[in-house]
Amino acid sequence: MHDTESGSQALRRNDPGLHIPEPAFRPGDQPDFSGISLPPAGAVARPSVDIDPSAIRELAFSLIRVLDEGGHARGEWDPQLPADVLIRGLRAMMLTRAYDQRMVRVQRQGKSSFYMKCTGEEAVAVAAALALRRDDMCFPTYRQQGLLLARDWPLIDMMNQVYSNSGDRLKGRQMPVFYSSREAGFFSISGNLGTQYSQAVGWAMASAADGGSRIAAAWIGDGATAEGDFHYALTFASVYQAPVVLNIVNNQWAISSFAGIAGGEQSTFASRGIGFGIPSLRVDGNDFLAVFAVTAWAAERARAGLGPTLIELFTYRADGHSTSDDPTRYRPTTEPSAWPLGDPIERLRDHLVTLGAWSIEQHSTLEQELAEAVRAAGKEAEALGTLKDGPRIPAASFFEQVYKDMPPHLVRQLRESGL
Amino acid sequence: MHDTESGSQALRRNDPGLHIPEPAFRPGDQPDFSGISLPPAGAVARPSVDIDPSAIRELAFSLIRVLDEGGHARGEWDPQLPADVLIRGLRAMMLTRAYDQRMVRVQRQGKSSFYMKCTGEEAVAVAAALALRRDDMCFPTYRQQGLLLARDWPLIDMMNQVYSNSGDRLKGRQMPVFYSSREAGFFSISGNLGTQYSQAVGWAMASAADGGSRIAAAWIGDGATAEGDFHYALTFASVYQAPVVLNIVNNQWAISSFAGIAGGEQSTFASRGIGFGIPSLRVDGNDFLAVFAVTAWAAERARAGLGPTLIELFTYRADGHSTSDDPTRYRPTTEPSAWPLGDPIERLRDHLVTLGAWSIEQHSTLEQELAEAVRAAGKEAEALGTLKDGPRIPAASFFEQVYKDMPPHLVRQLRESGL
Amino acid sequence: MIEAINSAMDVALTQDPQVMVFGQDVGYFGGVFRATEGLQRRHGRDRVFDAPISEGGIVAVAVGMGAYGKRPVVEIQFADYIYPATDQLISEAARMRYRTAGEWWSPITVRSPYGGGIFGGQTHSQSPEGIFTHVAGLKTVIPSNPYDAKGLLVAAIEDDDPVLFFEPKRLYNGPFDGHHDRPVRNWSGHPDAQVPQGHYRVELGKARVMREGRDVTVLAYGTMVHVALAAAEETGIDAEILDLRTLIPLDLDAIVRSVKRTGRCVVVHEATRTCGFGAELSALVQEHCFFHLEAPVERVTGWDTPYPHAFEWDYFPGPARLAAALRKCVDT
Amino acid sequence: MIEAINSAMDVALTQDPQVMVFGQDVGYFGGVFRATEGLQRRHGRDRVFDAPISEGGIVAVAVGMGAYGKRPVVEIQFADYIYPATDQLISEAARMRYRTAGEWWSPITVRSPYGGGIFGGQTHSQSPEGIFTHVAGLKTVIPSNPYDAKGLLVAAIEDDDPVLFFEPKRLYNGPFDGHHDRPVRNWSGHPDAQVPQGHYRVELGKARVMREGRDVTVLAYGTMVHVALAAAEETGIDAEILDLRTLIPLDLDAIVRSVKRTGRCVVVHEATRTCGFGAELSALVQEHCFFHLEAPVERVTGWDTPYPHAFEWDYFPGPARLAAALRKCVDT
Ligand SMILES: Cc1ncc(C[n+]2csc(CCOP(=O)(O)OP(=O)(O)O)c2C)c(N)n1
Ligand SMILES: Cc1ncc(C[n+]2csc(CCOP(=O)(O)OP(=O)(O)O)c2C)c(N)n1
Ligand SMILES: [Mg+2]
Ligand SMILES: [Mg+2]
Repeated sequence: MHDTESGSQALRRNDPGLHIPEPAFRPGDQPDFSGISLPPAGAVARPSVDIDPSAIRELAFSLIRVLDEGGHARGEWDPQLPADVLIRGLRAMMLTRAYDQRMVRVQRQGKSSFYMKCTGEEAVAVAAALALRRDDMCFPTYRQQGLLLARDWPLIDMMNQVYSNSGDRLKGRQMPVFYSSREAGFFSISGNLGTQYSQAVGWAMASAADGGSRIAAAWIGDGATAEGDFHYALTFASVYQAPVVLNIVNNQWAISSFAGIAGGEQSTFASRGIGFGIPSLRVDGNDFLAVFAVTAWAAERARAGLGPTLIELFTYRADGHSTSDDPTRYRPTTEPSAWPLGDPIERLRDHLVTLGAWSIEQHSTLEQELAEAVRAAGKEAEALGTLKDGPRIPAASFFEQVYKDMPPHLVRQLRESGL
Repeated sequence: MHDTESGSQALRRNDPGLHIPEPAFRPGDQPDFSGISLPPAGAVARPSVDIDPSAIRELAFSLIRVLDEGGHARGEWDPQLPADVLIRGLRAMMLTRAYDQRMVRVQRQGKSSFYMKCTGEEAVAVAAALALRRDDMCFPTYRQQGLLLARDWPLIDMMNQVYSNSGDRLKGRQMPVFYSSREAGFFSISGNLGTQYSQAVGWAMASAADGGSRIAAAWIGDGATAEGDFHYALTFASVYQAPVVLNIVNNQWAISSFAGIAGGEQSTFASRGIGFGIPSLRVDGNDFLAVFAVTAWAAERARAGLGPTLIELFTYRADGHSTSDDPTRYRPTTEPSAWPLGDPIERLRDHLVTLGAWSIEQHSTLEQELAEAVRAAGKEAEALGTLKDGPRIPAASFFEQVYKDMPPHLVRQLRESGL
Repeated sequence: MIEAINSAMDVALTQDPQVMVFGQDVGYFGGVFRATEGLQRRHGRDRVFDAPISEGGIVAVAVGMGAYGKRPVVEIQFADYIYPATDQLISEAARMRYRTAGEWWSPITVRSPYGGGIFGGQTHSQSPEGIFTHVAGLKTVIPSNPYDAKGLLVAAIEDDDPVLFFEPKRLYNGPFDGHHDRPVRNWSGHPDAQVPQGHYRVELGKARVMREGRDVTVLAYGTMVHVALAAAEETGIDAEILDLRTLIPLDLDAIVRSVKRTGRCVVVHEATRTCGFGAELSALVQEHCFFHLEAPVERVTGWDTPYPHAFEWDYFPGPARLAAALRKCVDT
Repeated sequence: MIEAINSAMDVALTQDPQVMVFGQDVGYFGGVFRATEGLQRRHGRDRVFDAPISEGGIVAVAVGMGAYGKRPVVEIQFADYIYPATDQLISEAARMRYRTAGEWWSPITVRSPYGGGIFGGQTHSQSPEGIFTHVAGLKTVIPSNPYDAKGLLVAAIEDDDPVLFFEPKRLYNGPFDGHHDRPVRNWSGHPDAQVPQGHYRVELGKARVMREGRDVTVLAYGTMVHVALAAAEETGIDAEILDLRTLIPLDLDAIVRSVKRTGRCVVVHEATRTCGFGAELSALVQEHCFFHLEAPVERVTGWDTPYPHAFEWDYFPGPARLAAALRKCVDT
């Protein structure tokens, strides 16, 4: 990962041949992140939303943090949220984690084909969801299930998708976790990395053309920033000053490749925005308050017609890439626990406790409650079938909606299929 | 075009709807570039080649200039070239212009299908060619014919290509100006914008892997920076620290679209490199000395294993996009002459005169000499045929080299064709 | 024909406020082929505008606008430059309705000049339709005359599925029949060049019989329709010539009806042969008309090479090549 | 089969210092399907390495390396993700030799797992070969067993033209015949799984007769070869089964020889039907064997829809569907 001091440790070549970036630690190594210099919480100033982007380029090399080690909120970026909002956020993050846990378990039982957790990254989606309006349009990747949960989308609807069962609104067509919910302002997740990023800009352009106040927000992984769509998104957002919040979730890993393989060794991901004149912020992605604050800042800019903002969420993928992955093959088992920016749920919990608005007892009660809610929803969903057993949508349905109306050749093929 | 003061005039939105960039002047307007603040020649310091890229980000927003209005070379970037090298450069630029003029004329006569000039941009290619080694590999666009001429590539070979005649090494397969010369280290020009940029990085990676000292240089237009290949090039160059000089020729126009449609309104093109930790320089592209100096600086970095450099050449497309274009439809007729950075040939000529190494008489003698050389080569080439008349390569040849060996289906088709 | 295309967009922009038109050089300038001339002036800068040189971005942004509720019409300056947009077309636009079970869709139209005949060499002459006709979820339309061009383009824009609209650039200014050595003809006076001013549609998915005949069926589209007409006239062979107009969805009924009657079929296109759309046509004809066929289905196509600049007329499947195929087919 | 593919790259890296292997997760990790396992350790970090998630960039950089004189072998993690590389493949790699009249060429190999059968849904199951077989200048190779996989991959790497090497991912670990409800078999003991350690090549452009027969010719490749063998066995129909192995250049002679003998032909692939490679095969067969054909050429293919996650086995052209087509064909 890139040093947070503006590029001062950008790697200098020493090998005579081709430079191949390598992560700091591999299996067997003792991970030690003490070399990363993290600015203290509260250290970074909060500019006004209409500041000239060229005046705040340094924000792309810094790290906006609000919650300090003692659980206190510090500095100008503190969004000063009422406790009930914080608890809503905490709850949504905890629900996300509980949901992830169960969905991995049922996958292991063979009831679904696949699953992807967002463990350690819950604040990225949940804090953003609370900072955006309910009708702002989200263009997520597969690791922002927290958006749906923070928008109170029914668990069972998500589970039905994961199970491809008879209740699956997507009719069993998509792999697990490729949710879509127009009602929740949650755009259909694509299997092709990056495509949603540039689409979000188009959506935002359309909203601007309508003079509307709805804005778009998009997420992309550190790894996927190398795709052309990332470049298209920044280019079009800059040219047309689209009202869009462009988030980069730098969780340090892209399956087995560390962020250096996406260019994270030579500069920060946030700094990609500088060349487009897009205000670019770097934020502690495990700090609920900081994520909320920068999202709100960016959303305000967008809504005021001041154009796009790029946000790098500096976080850590605490678990495997997916149920198909075994991260111990390429990084030390202890790396997640050595990660210096902590766990977003614990950090917000501690903050609430420090505020006197929450207790450890309340926390574990809620934990149980959520686990129970997930279990109950799971049962309901399984009654509608799983990939393995139970009711299914009629197979013939998969010939539908290739086009609005079924064209003659598909009518013929459906007949031929005997379905 | 973007103001050269670091972003201070970056356009702020005022329209409530979608922001559509518009150039400052349209046909009928009186172009007035007095608003552009140009740093005086010699004002920008020259860092050592091994400087940390993060220490020189401002160079992406400045403008490196050497030749002042009086024809004197100023400041640290003055490459202090001996007069004979300057005269070589002047000669190559003048030859390029003379060549362009004739090739447009023969196109108008119907002897070829198409042509593209580089009028006003001759320094971009010629100064670079002289600053690079002869065996460095160039990945040009269609407006760097000056590279070939500066490398003393035979005029007649280029003309044969333009005519698609019996002497055309490319066997009449390519449209005019899509030259290719392995011997001259001039990579095959692609009709698909941008593709050469990322290929150049691959070539440079290969050279680095071999521990070789050959470097690559690539050119792309301001408009084409919006393509994915631009992003791929910067990403891979940064990740693998490839020995490549990445040039952006910002000639203010992409056919009828001004640079603002490529994102030039919100930031400089040079600044695109900052987000990749690539040293990024902005240079007066009509200043032969400045272009030479920055290219030499970048080449030295690359050869020393210090990685890529991005260079924005700030210039002006003084003529139409191609013989198919009529620029008076979208910009004032007087815009080229109002352009404040002058003509690269005149500026170098005046410098040489100021140095006492050249005279107006010598200049016009050389001009005539070159026109004559072009005419002579043209006659020779036309004797080998033009698109309209004269000898041709056998048509059957166009079935060859689709693959290394002709596969059975092409053998069948060739037979079927009766050619 | 270029005026008809312009008029289609003009009508669409006028009737539906959700229509937006953009692409390289399409705004102030009106497009390098003048297809969008005057549209920005008439409909405003935020409905007709220039786009960056980024075909992938153009289509991506159109998909996003479509998700919002717009009806984007984008221009890819030459079909040869559509490849950077392949991912957004195939992985996104084509599958949006399907993968969301109808929650979202991509009502976008991608216009692009295709085909040779203007000495454009390998990067200004391609006919890539066969790549996209393989993709479930995309529609592909290719007009052959001004009347159809306008009616089909209006229908394409109004269609709620993504439509690729390939325009035979060699037909922009006249009905070119492949006789490149004869004087250039323009559209004036041509019966299919009577283009009504206002709104009309030519339904997608319907072929048109351009010439009735009994000896052999010719399946053509775009420029090749005119080549086919010329070849029929010059050979005196009584060919039935179908202008397919829409490749996907295909009017198979019309094809089968004709081939069952003639018992012979020649397929013609400018694209390279192998895996071109002609392969599909040939396969379909033999699947559906096998016992009526008296000779193998012939394919007359561009050769399996890039389009060679100087040998354009050796590459182009002109009337002579088609005539030879017709003769061979009817003589079998 | 995955070990055979690994071995091919190992051999190539060992024998030719110009070979470089890269792609997403292929370095330290050894690839998500383990195809490059151990190669970085054995051949060094600057010859086997991870690449950014940028298929366009990966192929672009490979083209540039090829121009330099390297012989790059790149992995596209799933064939479904090849589309961002379309432009570099079609406009650049495929035409480099042609447009430079031999000054430069693209000796690159693009490996990519393709096909369904692993519940990968629409973005981990596609078979896009038909898009690339339309492109003059590209070669396309698809192995069906470990022995061929190694020999063909070595040949592809050593080939001086750009080769797309699609690997049937469902065959990586065993000879899958479409009977998804039966116990999974692995390759051990299979005659085509005896893979010699060292260097050998299986020549590109040569089909292999997997089963001789008199009743009908089945043209298959990849996973479908095994489905075809199963269908022949289960129906008792004496089918001659050809494993095409290389789609471009195609071994048309072998096809024509067989079909002329059997008089019947069924084409099978997993890709969507319309404009799939089967269309070309069908067209070629009827062009070259018209007077020997006693029934229409049948196509058994994936349906013209995206690959539906939960209905994988209704989509997959398994032995039952092939059997029905065989019966229909021989009964005609
Ligand atoms: C176009 C494309 N290429 C490759 C893949 C395979 N793939 C799926 S996820 C992934 C890693 C993505 O990493 P990152 O963007 O950092 O997101 P994260 O998984 O860390 O959230 C890869 C390579 C894909 N889905 N799409
Ligand atoms: C991929 C692609 N898209 C579009 C075009 C059509 N086209 C040719 S040149 C050009 C303008 C390029 O402008 P710029 O990059 O600024 O270069 P300049 O002509 O100014 O040197 C366009 C749009 C193309 N050749 N390739
Ligand atoms: Mg990541
Ligand atoms: Mg330009």
